[in-house]
Amino acid sequence: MLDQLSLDINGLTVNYGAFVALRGVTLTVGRGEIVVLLGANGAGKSTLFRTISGLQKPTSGSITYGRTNLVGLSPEGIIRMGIAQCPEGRLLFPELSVEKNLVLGGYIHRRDKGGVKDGLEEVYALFPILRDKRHQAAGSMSGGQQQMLAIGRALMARPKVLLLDEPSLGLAPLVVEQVLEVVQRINAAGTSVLLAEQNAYAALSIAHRGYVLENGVLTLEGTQQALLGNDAVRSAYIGV
Amino acid sequence: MTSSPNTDLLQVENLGIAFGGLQAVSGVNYRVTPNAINAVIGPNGAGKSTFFNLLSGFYKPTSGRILWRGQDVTRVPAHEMAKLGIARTFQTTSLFKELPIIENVLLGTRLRGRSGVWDAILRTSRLKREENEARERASWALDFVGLGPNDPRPVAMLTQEAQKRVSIAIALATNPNLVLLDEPAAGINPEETAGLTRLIRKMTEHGLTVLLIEHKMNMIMNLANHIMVLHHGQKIAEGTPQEVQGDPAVISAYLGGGSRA
Amino acid sequence: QNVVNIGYSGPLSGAAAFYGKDVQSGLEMAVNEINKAGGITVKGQKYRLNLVSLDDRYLPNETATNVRRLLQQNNTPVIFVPHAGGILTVQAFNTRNPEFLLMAYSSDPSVVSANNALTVTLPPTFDQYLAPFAKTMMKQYGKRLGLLATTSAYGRAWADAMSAEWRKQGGTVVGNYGVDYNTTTDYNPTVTRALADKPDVMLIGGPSQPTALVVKAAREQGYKGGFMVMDQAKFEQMTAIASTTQLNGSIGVLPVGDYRTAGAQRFIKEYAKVFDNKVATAEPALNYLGLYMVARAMEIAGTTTDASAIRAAMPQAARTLKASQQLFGPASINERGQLNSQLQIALFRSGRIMPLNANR
Amino acid sequence: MEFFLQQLVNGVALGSVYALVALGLTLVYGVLKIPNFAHGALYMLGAYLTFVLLTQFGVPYLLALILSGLVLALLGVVIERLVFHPLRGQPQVQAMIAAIGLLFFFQAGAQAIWGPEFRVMQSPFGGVVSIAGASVTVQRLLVIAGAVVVMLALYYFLKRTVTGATIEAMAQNREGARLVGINTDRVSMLTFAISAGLAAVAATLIAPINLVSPTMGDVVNLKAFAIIILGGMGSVPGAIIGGYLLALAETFTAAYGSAVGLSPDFAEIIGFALLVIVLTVKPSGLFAKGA
Amino acid sequence: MFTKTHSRAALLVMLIVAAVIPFITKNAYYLDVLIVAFIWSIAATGMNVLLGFTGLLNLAHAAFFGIGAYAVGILTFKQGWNFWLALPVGVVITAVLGYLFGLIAFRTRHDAFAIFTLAAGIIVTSIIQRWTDLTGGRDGLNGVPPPPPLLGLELEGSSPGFYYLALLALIVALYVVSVVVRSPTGRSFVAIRSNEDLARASGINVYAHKQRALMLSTALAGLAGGLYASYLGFLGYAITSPNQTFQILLFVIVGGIGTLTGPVIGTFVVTIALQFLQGFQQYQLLIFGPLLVLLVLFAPHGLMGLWIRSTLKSRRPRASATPAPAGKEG
Ligand SMILES: Nc1ncnc2c1ncn2[C@@H]1O[C@H](COP(=O)(O)OP(=O)(O)OP(=O)(O)O)[C@@H](O)[C@H]1O
Ligand SMILES: Nc1ncnc2c1ncn2[C@@H]1O[C@H](COP(=O)(O)OP(=O)(O)OP(=O)(O)O)[C@@H](O)[C@H]1O
Ligand SMILES: [Mg+2]
Ligand SMILES: [Mg+2]
Repeated sequence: MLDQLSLDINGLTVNYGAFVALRGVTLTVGRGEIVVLLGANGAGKSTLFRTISGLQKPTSGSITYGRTNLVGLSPEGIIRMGIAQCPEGRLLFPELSVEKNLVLGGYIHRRDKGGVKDGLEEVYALFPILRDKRHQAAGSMSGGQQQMLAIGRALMARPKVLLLDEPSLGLAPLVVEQVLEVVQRINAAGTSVLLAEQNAYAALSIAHRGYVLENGVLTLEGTQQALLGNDAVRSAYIGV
Repeated sequence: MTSSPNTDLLQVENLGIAFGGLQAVSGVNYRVTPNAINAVIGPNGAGKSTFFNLLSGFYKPTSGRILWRGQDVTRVPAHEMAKLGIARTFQTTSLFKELPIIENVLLGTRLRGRSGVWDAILRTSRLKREENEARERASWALDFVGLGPNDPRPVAMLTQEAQKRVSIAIALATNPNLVLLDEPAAGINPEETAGLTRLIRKMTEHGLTVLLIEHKMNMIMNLANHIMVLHHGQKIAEGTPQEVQGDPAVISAYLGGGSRA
Repeated sequence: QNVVNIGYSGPLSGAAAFYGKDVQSGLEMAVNEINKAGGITVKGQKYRLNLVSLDDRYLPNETATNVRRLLQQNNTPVIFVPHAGGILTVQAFNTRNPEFLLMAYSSDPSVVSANNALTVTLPPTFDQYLAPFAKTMMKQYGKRLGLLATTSAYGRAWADAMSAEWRKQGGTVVGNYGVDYNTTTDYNPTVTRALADKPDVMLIGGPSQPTALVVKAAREQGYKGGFMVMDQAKFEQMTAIASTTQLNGSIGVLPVGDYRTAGAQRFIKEYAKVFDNKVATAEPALNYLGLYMVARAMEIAGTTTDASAIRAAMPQAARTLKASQQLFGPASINERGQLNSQLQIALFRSGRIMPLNANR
Repeated sequence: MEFFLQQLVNGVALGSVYALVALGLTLVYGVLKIPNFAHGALYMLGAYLTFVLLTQFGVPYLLALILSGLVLALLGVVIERLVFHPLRGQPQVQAMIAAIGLLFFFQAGAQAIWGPEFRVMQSPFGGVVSIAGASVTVQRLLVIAGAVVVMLALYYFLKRTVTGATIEAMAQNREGARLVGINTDRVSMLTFAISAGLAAVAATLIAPINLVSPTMGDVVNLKAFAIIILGGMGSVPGAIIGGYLLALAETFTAAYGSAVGLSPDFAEIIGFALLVIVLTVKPSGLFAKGA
Repeated sequence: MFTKTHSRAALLVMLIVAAVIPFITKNAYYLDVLIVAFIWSIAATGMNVLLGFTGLLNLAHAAFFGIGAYAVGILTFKQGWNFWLALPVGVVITAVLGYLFGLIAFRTRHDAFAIFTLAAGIIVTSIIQRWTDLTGGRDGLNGVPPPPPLLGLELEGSSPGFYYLALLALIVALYVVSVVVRSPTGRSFVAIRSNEDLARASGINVYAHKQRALMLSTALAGLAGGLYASYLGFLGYAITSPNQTFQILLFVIVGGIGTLTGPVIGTFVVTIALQFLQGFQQYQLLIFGPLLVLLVLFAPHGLMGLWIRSTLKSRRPRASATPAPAGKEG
């Protein structure tokens, strides 16, 4: 875990035109942590993720990874720093085979042929269904299968920080369980994780810490225990 | 609830479809319980959405029959199915993105209209009558789902939850008997899910029949009267939530042992 | 100083631009020469000529618009149009207010048969070539004729007329394989097909360069017979593509440079000088001639505006052109408004072009 | 037999050129979703460039072929940057109009520089060889061989290299491609470069058989569109097979059409007739992927 | 809402200006340019019904324009019919052929549809080229008679009479399109453009509505073609070619796709711009080409889009990138 650094977001503000999607968000993903980001629809979770990955330019604020400022870097540059994302909506390559999707997930390591191969084996071990369907076009798989592929593709980049934007969306309960287990395993192997979830209980149960985002503003921050015990969190995100 | 042939709404016999080599749905026999909340669950890729696409006329089955009120509707095209009284929503929220709410819902009323190009050119009374009826129906549907008609923004700018409600309103505007909802609660939070649950209950209170795909087990187990479980395109179980929940085949294929969901 | 505007509407862009530019060059050269020599003198007044050119992309509707523009904005008493569609469209209104003289450059017979009172047609109709072409070639190569002309209206008419003439002289037509010389990517398939009928003589023709490609393709496939080259194609341009050996045995129109008249020789030299060594063909030559006749007719009629009077003076203008302006020999204009420019036919033989006398 | 063979060679040579042009178009159209109506103009510019290299600089033919391909590739990059890149995300018709604007510009530009008249490009491979009784020009053999080499190379590049896969990946999901670290701007440029380069190579190969003029690309362009639809959009093998299919259909219509009452000039539209028939029977094209 | 009243006002001003022009000038060239622009405006409006409102790019549009032109030309010239009978019959013929065309064309979707129509258009052109007995083939038809005088008004050539006839036809076309796109039928067109699957699920017979849109579109093309034939007096196959379709497409896009007045404005702007550029002769496209590119780069929604956007900006700080489709009511 020596090459682990922390991801620090400071006073981040993001606008869509005149609309302020994020306002002064400050948040940290420490080395080796699993951090959960809770928030209702439209709270700005995906916006935050997109901004970290360089798909969206912030209006102000900073994002630093170790000593490097990520603001202004291209998405390519950011993924090279070791920050990979499994995005909302999956953004797969629907007409390419499952395996090609995964291989492209390892695009930044393309010179390391053996490494990419090992990565493939690891992903197939995590999601055996992907191995069965590896020659099928990604777009013709079911929603859940595609979600697994999207996670697998992000893992192929061998990230140091993994951003997971609602990975359980549309997944069967059994698979949600698997996915969260996988997240824990990845984390145990040394990857920090920032996880956005609607499924707050499940997410908090594997997380170290968490934040609550409402209308673009961070309103709450705490450890797993603190958040699980918080009444507001319980009523808004866990359900009774 | 007993179902005699004339109270039957929708029934399928030996329904199946194959994509190339893949049998996405196969040999499914199923009868929708009228005026109740019916659910279809199953692992990802089980064939649930495909099953809906068959029922709503989007896919043509490669085997079996679909009966609507006792009549064979297996080959009826999608828009005719809607006219018969089967409305649906899509797994990824599907809307007329650049149009405002009211226009979206008005389009749902279109199937009851008979007016055409000439009515428009000649401004016939039929056109005006239909237009009024359509607006009434649309505002009823919006009211039903709890939205106001006056938001001029394109629906693409609304929240996920509002978009889901709009898509249900479009379905309701077609004046259906049976509503197929494909994962209506995906991507919305527990609070909103509760609201949606209430909305679905209200639909059956109004005499509608609901057929629902969902992965949120809390919701399904609370809401559904009857559940069918699909796995690899085949029906592996069917019954009340209690029955299904305890079925070992369902547990091993879908629910798993944990309680995180 | 007084100025007379002369109008021109032709294709200056698009696929037919090379043709429109050729015509325009001829007109431009005449205008420049006349102006350099002090312009024209009408009723004692000196006038300078000014050519106003508009692009119609070969589209009749654009021609109509252009012509109205020339009339309204430029008061042109005379307008040159070099394609049948445009000419026919314009003939619908050139005799009405405001009248103007239409200088038509098209060998399409319907231009002449329209009997338009204010049209002068510059090129000869192609029928004068039929009999001598057929006679010469049948005698030298044999009786089997294959048709491989371009599919334009002009090309079809040519092919039909030649078939009739050929049969009349006792030959047989063994195949008709018209192709569009403007759009075809590769002539080989059609040439191969046409050769499979074993023709002795082939009728070919369209724009010069594609026509030369057809010659080349046929020779490369071992064809030994003769070619009758329609008048649209010019030997002087074809030689840039097909070798003289390949061209041997072709009959066609005598290149402008091969007329021994002083006018032709001077024209060729001047044209090459002005237009960067471009080869002058009958296109610029006849339009050059046409413009000189217009200028002369204005002087004779004593008006630069009255189209009817200018038209009436045209026959006399043709007769009284200076020798240096008579390119092909003494020109005349017949009662149907057609220029007889005395074009001659020629045979390619042993790498040389030999004039033949076309007139019966 | 000799006749048949002769026609077969004719058809295969023409098909090679069609396939190369269609390949470039299918990359940009199928992959970047840009209906590049200026593709035929790039083809035309490629021919002029070779013409200039041959006649004014005395560059040998094969070298001119490569140079012309490279310069056009560069031009492809320039138009991608200046025109199509900024239009990203706009409806397709916008790109189509921009492409038509480019077409006008290039055509008028070529006419302004080189004049409207036909130009002749002499190839050093002027000979004729006899194969089983059919006489075939060496240039035609060169067309076939050149096209096959280029196509094999391209196929290998697209299907077997990761860089090739990035082209397809970006086509299907630009943001997804950026998220895995693909520089999508570079891939767009690369796609245009390959496309324009292919057009130039095709034009250079065919020009000695035909003529060079500002409008020489028009017909080929329309046919290339027919080919890529016939072959299934964006499909590389589809474009190749479609190209040969169309050329053979044209050739054999010219050769045997008269037996069934089709005049040879029908060959020029047989492709479009074929397209209409194919799409009537199979609306997604001959080799469309999926259902 | 304001865009609607604005465009109504703009339309009214344009109409008044158009109506008085023949009183200001008798210049046959100006009238000619305007008449031709009126005629192409009708054709562009027809293309817009399909492209702008229904989302279907029919690249055989000029072929239908040509069919209308040849129908009226042949009926009046060869059959001796009266223009006033031949014109509506020509429109009906075009619409019926449009319907038959749709039977096959709508089996395809998206890009395949566009290219299918392109190919079909090329075939129509070549049929017209080859069916010499009927169409005059490559020679074309010369001598299509002008409409007979009406109420003592001369309708020949670039006369004020024909000017008003063309203007009236354009007004009728715009009226029809404006009421249809606002009607449930027109709304269904927009639904198809926006989301075909959802339209289907909502019970809209997508195929039937595409057919209606196509018939309306081709009928307008036929009307424009019929006027063109009797205006010009000469018919050649070139007017049916893909190049003409692209030109009409240009009109629609320059003006603004999916707006009522956009295609008309586009037609006028392009036509007049091209007349101005005539002075550059063969260099005109050297200027026009880049102008087009600049237009789509900086006014991607056409001139109307530019205008709507600027009015939106002045009303609301957050302008949306897409112009409101005219098919909707506020
Ligand atoms: N491209 C955009 N243009 C304008 N507004 C946008 C855009 N993308 C998102 N928004 C708005 O920004 C806000 C935050 O959106 P975001 O997608 O980040 O929320 P989220 O928390 O991820 O929600 P969800 O749970 O639905 O995924 C929402 O109100 C949304 O409507
Ligand atoms: N059009 C199609 N072509 C080929 N295969 C398809 C097609 N549609 C669905 N499939 C396949 O059919 C199977 C069932 O898919 P379906 O979308 O019905 O699953 P689902 O039960 O809805 O899953 P999820 O819960 O993940 O949405 C999957 O394996 C999928 O890959
Ligand atoms: Mg989100
Ligand atoms: Mg599904």
